[in-house]
Amino acid sequence: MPLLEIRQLSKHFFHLSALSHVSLSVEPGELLGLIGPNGSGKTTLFNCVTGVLRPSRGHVFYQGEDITKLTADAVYHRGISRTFQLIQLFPEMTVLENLLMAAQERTGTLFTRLLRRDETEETDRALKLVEYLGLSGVKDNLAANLSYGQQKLLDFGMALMPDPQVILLDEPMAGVNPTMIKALVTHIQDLNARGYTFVVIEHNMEVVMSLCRRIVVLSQGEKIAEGTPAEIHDNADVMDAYFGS
Amino acid sequence: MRGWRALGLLGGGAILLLFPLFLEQYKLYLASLTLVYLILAIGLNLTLGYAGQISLAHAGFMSFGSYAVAILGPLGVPFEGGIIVGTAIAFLWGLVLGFPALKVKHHYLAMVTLGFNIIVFLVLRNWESLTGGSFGISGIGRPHWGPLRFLSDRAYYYYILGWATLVVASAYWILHSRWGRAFRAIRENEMRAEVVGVSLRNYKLMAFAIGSAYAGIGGALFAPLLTYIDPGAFTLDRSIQFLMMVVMGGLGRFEGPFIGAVVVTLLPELLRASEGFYLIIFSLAVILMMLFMPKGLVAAWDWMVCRLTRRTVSPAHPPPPPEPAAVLEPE
Amino acid sequence: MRRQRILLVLAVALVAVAGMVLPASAQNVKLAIVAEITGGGAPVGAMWRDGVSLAVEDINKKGGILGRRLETFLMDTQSDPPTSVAVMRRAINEHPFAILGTVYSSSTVANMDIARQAGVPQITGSESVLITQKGNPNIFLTSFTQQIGFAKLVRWVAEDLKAEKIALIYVNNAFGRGGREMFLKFLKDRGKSVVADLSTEPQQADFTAELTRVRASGATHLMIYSHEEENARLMIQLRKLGLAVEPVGDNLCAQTTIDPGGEAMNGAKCHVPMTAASPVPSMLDVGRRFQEKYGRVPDHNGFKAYIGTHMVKAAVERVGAFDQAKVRDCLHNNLFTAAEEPGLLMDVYVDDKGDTDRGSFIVQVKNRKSEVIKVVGMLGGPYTKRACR
Amino acid sequence: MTDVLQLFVAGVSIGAIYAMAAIGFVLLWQTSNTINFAQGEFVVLPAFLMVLFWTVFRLPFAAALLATLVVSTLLLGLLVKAVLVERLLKMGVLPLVIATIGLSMLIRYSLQQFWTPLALPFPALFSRAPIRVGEVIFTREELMNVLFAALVIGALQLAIRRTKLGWAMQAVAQNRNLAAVLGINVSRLVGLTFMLNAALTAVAAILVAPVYLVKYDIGIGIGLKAFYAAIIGGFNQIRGALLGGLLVGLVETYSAAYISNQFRDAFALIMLIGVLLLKPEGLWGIKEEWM
Repeated sequence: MPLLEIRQLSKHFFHLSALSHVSLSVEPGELLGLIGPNGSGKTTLFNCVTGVLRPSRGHVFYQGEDITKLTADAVYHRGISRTFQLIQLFPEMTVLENLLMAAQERTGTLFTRLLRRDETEETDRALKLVEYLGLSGVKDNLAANLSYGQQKLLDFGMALMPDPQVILLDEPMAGVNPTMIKALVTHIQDLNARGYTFVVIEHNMEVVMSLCRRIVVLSQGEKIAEGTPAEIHDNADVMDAYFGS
Repeated sequence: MRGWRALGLLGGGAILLLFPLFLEQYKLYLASLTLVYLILAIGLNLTLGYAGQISLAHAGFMSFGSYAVAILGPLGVPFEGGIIVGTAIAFLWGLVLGFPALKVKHHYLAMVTLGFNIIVFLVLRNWESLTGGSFGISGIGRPHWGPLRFLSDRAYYYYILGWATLVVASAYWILHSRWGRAFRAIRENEMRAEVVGVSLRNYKLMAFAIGSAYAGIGGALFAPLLTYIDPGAFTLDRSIQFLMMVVMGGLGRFEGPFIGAVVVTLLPELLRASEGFYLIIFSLAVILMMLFMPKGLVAAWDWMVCRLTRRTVSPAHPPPPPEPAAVLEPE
Repeated sequence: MRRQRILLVLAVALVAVAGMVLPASAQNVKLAIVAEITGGGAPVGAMWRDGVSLAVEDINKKGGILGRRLETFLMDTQSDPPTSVAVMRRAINEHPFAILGTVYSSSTVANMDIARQAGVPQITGSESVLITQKGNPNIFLTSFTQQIGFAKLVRWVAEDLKAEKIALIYVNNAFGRGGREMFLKFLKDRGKSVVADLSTEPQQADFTAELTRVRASGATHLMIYSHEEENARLMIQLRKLGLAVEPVGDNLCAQTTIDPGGEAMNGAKCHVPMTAASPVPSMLDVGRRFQEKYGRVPDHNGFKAYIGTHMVKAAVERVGAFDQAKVRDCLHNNLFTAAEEPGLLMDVYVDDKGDTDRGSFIVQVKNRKSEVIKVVGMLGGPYTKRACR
Repeated sequence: MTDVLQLFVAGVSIGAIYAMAAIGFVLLWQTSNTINFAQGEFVVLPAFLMVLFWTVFRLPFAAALLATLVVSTLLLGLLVKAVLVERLLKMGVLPLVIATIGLSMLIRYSLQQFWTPLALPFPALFSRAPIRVGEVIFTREELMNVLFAALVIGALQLAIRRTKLGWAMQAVAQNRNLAAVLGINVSRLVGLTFMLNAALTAVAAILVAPVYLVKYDIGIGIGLKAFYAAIIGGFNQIRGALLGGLLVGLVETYSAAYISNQFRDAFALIMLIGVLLLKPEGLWGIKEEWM
């Protein structure tokens, strides 16, 4: 059984169709790439999966459960976390607080969250993550005061913090310098080896081709190709979609 | 810093406890009124400042507390019983009103709460058998514990001070829990908060209901301070007054309501010479403040603290996050 | 007469001596004006303030009270009851001899206990029954409560107009509601009731719903009791719909209703406690001077303030000393006449609750002006003067 | 039956006034996401200006109207936009809400303090001679109010649908950033709608004044009712203002006549809350989707 399965998903804004009848599945432990030109519906797909947007038609299944109509927080509780193309942080919280925030809802109930004050375990984990991502030096800075690259890393860290099963990365490398890209790629491969499942939207072809074993291509809201990096590389439709005919 | 804070707390506490002994009646009343407004402002700050939900029904919630003590007192219910009933009603109505808050966006929420306040006013006015209608209820009694009576203005000041301390402490306790962090997360980035598992429904309902409950407590203490209430005391105008108070103080800051409550009660005193121009000056001040100090007077407070302790605080206006495309890490 | 003159000379001499001994400020008697200067009550508060100021000026011109000049200070309640309590305490700190205000009854009910505790006599412009019902011996009305006002109004409607089918439209707040209770009560005392009993909102713009119900009730007379602009709007719409009812009221014939109401107001009849168009010469004179000085025709609140200030004067003079307890006592169950103190404008009787009884007027609006068509005597009486020394 | 029709006339004519004031809400919301809590005072100030030019300075009607239009467009349109909105727009909804509340108090209490706390008469523009149709009575004044509101709203709705300016407004309403990318000068457009709003409220003022009379505090009531109307009808469509205004007027009038006088103000509110919960885009609005 696939871990995450998307069936015939469509999304319209007014009369514009952002996604139409997209189907794909993600196997446990996979590292799937999602590519396509600008405006091809990749981010919309993420938004529909994570409950940020409600799809117009179609279904999303997670471990066999239909999660199409769940709100974003319920999707998170199932074990799916994500990052954002346009960085979404809590700007007036510190790096550490951002990370703690990303994990605090994972356990307990509403009322234990008010009553239980101890946070050593979570803080330990956050500190480890901070170190892992190389953010130790800025851990008490406000998120708003970080550099763009640091913000990207923090966003990534927030996705890891709750120890999810599936992580959806939306252009994690965009605007990041090459050294950091290398570090990120290593992080992702490392985590994937430890059993985390990834779906990565990425424009940097080089990175995608080396990182993923399977790639799905969207264009104008439709899935136009799916296969190994080599297959995608040789697919005429994909080249068409990217460079026009 | 910790030492400074403890010293400040001790000093503040000592002042609040001791200075009424030397105050004349008028200033004592102003101090009591400030404390009541403080409780109300803390409630609204929780709802609006921390959880980002605009409420124009605060005076309506306040009325539940006021009428509870005014109606139950003569029936022999102890004063604290009245406070609890009023607060519970405010809390429950806060929950009820919180539900539309989930479905509608900020400005619509302003309308829903505004409508609620007007309806509460109409019910208070028209339900004469319970509330005394437009004539209100007078001779509202003050609390007593056995032989200990809080009848005099000074004694009642201490009674209010007790409740205010309780409210401040409980608000501090809530805001320094995971709840407080979730409230801030919702305010700063609602969508992101939801994606990290924050149940908007639960937290928004709680922020609304707890904020309303504080209004209930404030209302319950307000009624015996005046000894007379009528529906006119709980109109939209008063809700707007609280809104101004919280915004002037500084939204989403713990110090905010303290500053707001003090300023709104003392400003008329400072501007007394202006006679008819008071409201004109006040409204001008509000506009100017939005233009030049949108974070509220707490920004000035931060500046003072910064000067006094010679310590850098986070700037009141964090620089905007850099534009994604333009910024690359230096190599 | 001769004795008075001697007394006067003596008093002046005394004051002159005192003036040399005492610092100048100690001579002056302070009066606190606590009123609605800002906020919704501003029109009312402004009238009240100016009425007191004019009275103080007149009194000082004639040598003050017992030779001491008056001075006033102003406290703004912002039309807000909690603030009125605060400023009342502030006023007491200045040790005034008496307090003049407040006019809003929700404020007066909240703040009158403070003046009582301080023992400073309070003259209020409020007319609500709530104020006299509390048994507060320190509060005095300058005009009669709705209780006395409506007793006189209903007597006129029933006896002079011989109205049988009366409809009532009132504004649904403490003011309108208080009037309604009294109106219904006194009608009931005469074995009558209204054929329609309709509430309206403050600031209501359209009254068609109420007026169609009045029409359906078959009423011949319509009692209108709301605030000035609402009265005016109501009258305009009443004329438009061509309702065949005779409009009667109280503040319906105030100049502040007639001005915005225009032609539609013609024909309205009212029972009013005081009016700038009164046949009493001193009242006309005060009205004229008020208008010269402040640029507007005084309404009943202006007159009330003027008279209230003179009530203090009359009582102090009857006591013969600035003794607050005695003055308070003197102002109960006592008759003060305009002959004795012209500033009272009309004879006034203050009862044991601080409520007043006084003559009043029936006026009719003709050509956008109210004209007195009848002078109504006091409700009770005859009353007698009581010495207070 | 006569009463039902008579009440209908009353509800529609007062509703037309609400509708006129509500258009501005819709306009400002569309281009600048501004909720103008001073909208009521935006109607009151021109009414006072009209009194000044017409009955105090004794200008001829047309000149007075023109002067009122010019002054209020400059004051409430340009000045407010340049001083308040320009700066506050970037800071989110709340500061602007508070600032407009402040502005409403400033206008209200300045008029009270510097002009008069009393109600001023305003001459009727159209004849108040009753016109009888059967038993139902109405006046030319009422007829003109309704016609005027319908005409203005219809014209605006058409203009927004058919003109380039209207197209720009719609684009800004739906996505401000995208609109900027498309080369629309958002700031100028916002300024333009503020001026348009000011001009419209000035016209509304002249219709409102003879009915409400001119007093510093009538704006509170007008502003609230217009707000209800805009939300009930649909905040994102001009035509919504007309529907909302008429509905509020009718509900108010009929409920006062047949259900309860004491709660007359509650019924429109209950309708408002119901609409917000069940159809938040308004009865005649279009569903908006963000992102």
